[in-house]
Amino acid sequence: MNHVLHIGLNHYLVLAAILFAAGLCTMTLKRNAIGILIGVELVLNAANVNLIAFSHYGTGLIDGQVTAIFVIVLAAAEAAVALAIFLNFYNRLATVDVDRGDRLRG
Amino acid sequence: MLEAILFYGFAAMALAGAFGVLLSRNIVRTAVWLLATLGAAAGLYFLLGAMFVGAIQLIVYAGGTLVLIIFGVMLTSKNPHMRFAPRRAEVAVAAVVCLALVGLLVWVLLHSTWYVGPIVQTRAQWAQTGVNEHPWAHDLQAVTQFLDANHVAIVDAKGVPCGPVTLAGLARAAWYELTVMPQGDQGDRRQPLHDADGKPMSGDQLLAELHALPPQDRAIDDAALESAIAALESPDAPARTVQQVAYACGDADLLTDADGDGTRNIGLGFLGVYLLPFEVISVLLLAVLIGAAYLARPRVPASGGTGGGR
Amino acid sequence: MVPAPDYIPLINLPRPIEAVAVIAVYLGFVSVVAMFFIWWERKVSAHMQSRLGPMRVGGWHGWSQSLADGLKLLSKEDLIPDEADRPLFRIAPYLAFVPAFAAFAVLPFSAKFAFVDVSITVVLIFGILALEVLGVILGGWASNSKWSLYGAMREACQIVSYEIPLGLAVLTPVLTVGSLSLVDISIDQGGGIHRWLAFRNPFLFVSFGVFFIASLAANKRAPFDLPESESELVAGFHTEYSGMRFAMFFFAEYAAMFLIGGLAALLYLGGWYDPFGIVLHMEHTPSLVWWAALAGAGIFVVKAFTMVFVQMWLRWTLPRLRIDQVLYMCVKVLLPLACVNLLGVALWAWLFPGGAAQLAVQIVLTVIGAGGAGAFLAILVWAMFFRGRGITVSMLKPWTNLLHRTESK
Amino acid sequence: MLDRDESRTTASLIIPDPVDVDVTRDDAAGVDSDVMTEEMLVNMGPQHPSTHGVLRVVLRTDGEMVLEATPHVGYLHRCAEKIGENLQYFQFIPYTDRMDYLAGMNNNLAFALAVEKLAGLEVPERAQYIRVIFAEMNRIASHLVSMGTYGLDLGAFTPFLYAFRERELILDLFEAACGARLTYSYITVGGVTDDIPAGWLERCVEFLDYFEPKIKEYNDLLSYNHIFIKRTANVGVIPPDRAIAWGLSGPVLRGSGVAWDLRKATPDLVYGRMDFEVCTGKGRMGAVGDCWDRYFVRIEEMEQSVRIVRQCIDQIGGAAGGHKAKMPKILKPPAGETYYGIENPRGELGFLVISDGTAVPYRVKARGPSFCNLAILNEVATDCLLADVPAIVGSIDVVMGEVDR
Repeated sequence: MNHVLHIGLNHYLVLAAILFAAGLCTMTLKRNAIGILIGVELVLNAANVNLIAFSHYGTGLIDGQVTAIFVIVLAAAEAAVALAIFLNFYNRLATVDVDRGDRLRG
Repeated sequence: MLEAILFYGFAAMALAGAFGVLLSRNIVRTAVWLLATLGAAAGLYFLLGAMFVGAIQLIVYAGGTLVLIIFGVMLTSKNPHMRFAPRRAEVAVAAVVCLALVGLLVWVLLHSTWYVGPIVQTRAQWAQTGVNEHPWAHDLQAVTQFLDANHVAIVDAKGVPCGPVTLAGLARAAWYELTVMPQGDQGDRRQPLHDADGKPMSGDQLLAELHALPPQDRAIDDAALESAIAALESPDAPARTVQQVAYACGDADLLTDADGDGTRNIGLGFLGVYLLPFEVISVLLLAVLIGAAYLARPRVPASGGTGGGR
Repeated sequence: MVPAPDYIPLINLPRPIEAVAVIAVYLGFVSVVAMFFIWWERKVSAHMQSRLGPMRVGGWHGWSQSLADGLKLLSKEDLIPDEADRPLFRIAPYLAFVPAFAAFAVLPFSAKFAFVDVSITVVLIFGILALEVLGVILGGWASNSKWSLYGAMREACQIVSYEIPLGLAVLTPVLTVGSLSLVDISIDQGGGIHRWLAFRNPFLFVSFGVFFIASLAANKRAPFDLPESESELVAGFHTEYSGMRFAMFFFAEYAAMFLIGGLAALLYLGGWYDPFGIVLHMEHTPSLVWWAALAGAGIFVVKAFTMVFVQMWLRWTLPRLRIDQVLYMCVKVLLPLACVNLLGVALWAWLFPGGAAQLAVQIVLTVIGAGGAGAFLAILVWAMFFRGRGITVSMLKPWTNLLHRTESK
Repeated sequence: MLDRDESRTTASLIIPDPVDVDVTRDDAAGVDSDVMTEEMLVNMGPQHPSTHGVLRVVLRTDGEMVLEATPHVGYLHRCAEKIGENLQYFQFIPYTDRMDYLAGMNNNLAFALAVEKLAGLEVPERAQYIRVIFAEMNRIASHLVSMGTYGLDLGAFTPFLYAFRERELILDLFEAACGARLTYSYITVGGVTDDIPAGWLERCVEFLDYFEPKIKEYNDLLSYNHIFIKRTANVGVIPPDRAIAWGLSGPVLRGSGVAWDLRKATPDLVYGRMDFEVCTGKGRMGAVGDCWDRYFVRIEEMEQSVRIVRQCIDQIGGAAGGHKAKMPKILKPPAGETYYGIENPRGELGFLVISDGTAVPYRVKARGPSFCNLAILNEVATDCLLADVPAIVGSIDVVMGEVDR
């Protein structure tokens, strides 16, 4: 019972593991390019939860928080680039179904 | 208790969002489910004391990235109800693999021993003495207030100030027998607080001194100080508090600031320890900016019309 | 820097009861403020347009018009378009409504009426407000109406762009004071009008303008009300909304108006301090601490209301911009200006850490600012007492005689 | 809505062959610009706040860009011309009110003049002065509405109320003269229905004294507003040759810099004795013939109308005759046909009236300015932004009652 009510590092790690798996599953199952992007965001969030949790329970230093901020910022950048690519993809193929994008020649 | 409630609440929200993302067929709804996960993650960050990261998560992730994603959805979905249903076999394989992954991860997690405590490389014996079990007080606030009111600062063995007096600083002072110094202007910080014998005073001594002071000279009353010290020395302080104090006692002097959530230190970290990664990421962001603009640029200049002088 | 007055808990009640009390007070205040603003905007616009506005409901100047409208909207049928994405359509108003109200929790009214005690209220308030945009976008998208979709796209476009200059503008007071806490920033401005951040140095002066314009755009207030521009998009993102869901979008906007006015007051216009340093003096006099808190809250509310009035004033004066002009304004005007301000404020702090030059600049800017405010008040009084009334009454009265046809000559 | 249904059922089933798709998209990308968003057909109207009635403009849009704007008319069709073939001449007067309901006096005047020309009636001088006064006052009222609603189209609410405040006073004057505030039927075949009441002219002067400074107020509030200029200058430019080619008239034509005004070109009534200027667009804020020019021509015309009315009031004292010509009980113009056009606030409003010698016209045909001006919409509102469409439609200033008749 104590393990349930007394929140520790493991709680966060398990949560992050499930989030990670859900994100990975999303990435594999969605054929919509933007769906895949959303899956990636889920995975990144799982990583961030881990980072903050370790920062809190582990070293007690700010490394985790700093890394999490880097991740958040890079996720935004990644989304911007990914969307630009998807728009091009869409312009060319008239769909966001990634299975149609197997021919990479212009 | 409250922590548990909040944690489970946020965790449930995050998981609901994650499974919503996974199972939803409609891409805009997928994005909304992602919003639930992002919000819950921000809540978890707040719960873990990372206020700044939580706020950044809300601004950049929920307010920026997600809007961008939804914007992309609107631009590219010929019809918003478009469905790309995966095949059953694919679903089965993905489910099996992911469930196995979750099982593996959880098993590994639960069978690992994580080092929970501060990094104290120079004082390895501290870890060996079992700091995790040490009954630190959970309420040193009163003492801290008192020290603040009396302009007392704490320096480490090298005489470097640890910043404003905090729970962490005091705990460190008491534990490490650091020297306590009066806090003044920048110049005279390194004057140790002396005891009657003329020797620099340790943290424990300080607490004793505080206790001995007549009540009218203190900002806090006897009872509060009493309870604080009692709590500090109580053998059955809850383990959670130990962890929190241990967290607060981390090696870096930068760890906590007066507000206790490390925002200031994140800033100092960006321009200190993490300057190089920070700059690298800045350059990367610039590259991303240019790249995204390049990718989304007009292929052919739009044909000029009679209307719209822009 | 002026030392901060000690923080004393508001009331000595058990924590949960205090929390409930505070929440009740806050929710009450926010709802009343939003409803008051709806009524007030109608009166303000009416008087600017030589009309009277609501006059009937509730007696004096139709004071309960908003209440009656709220009741009416509550009892209206909650229509959902046939092809709409029903769950999203239903949830969207709440997504817009809840953040606008939640952000109030971190808004300090005075040193003692600051209930959420975190050090990063500035970031937090923008974090919460950033969620509001999603409600609008989803509402517009889920309506399955082309006009709504246009509104949603414009909102997404506009908000994502304007958050950048807004954030950069907010950084200048943060940089000057050295804190992310609205309480700290405000406390730094106590002691007289020359301490107000807008008058500290030229960059902050300009930054105030950038902040105000960007915040107008972020709250989709005129002249940036493109997401709901009624002459182009019918009603934009809330075209298909009716009844209470529509009212929620409405409430969210008016609550956010107060938030923006309050932020402008806290960040640039001296927070809850009066221009003469009286409140600061009271705060440091132990017997008057509570009076200082009350007076400070009153002054803060007055300042916020003034800023809200300016928002209304602009709305009823200016035409609407076009989407390309809105983005031009953001990227090519406000963004460079905000960057220059940020750099300028940093340089200023480095070059003039204090002293005569700083004081001289403060005095000059204070004179300009106070002169502007004085002119504003003068115009207001003039318009209220000499202008609007004279036209309609004196011109119309003798005309009634003409209604009786007289013999032709 | 159709496209959505269609795609919902087909999207998951029919996936176009990549080869075909490649080709088509390449072609499309060659023609078009950056982000290939979906083209949408958007119905602006017939129930849209800024299409001034029941105009329906079908927009083909690509994002915010309007690729094509097709006006669809007919939602307010009331068979006015057909009705004209079944009524006696003066009985048709009230129907003209309801065409351009913002300029009822001018419509009455146009039909009355056409019938008078057909019947060879001579109108007394005093009646002619009264007609000019009322026509010009109605021009002011109409331009006020145009200006006010144009502000509304661009998101400025207050000028609208100011314009209506002043218009209200004009309507009071009209009401005092004829008892009606919108559909006057005041100017009729042979003159006006009744003489102006005593003291009316003084009231009119009082109004003009009050109104003239207000024009400056409108300019301060709206015309020279920076945002307003940004929204209207260089938008919806109609070059003079295109304006003439499309047969535009009125402020829309003059906004393009063509100094054509029927009051000057064919001075009927007492316009020949009046000293006034034909206002034209000069491209002060952008290209000649942009929305701002068209808008500002109306503002300037209000000033000129004030001048004309003042002159009329000065001269009316010396005018001979009563308010109406001697008329037969039943007017039976000789067989024949005539066309008479006057300068309506919106342009040339003409009536073609054919008589077969009976009391009822054989044919009544109206040439409405709004209808003709609206025709250029598609050409002007192409390749502009969505927000420019209300600006352009508003600057053309159509009244749907007259477009659809």
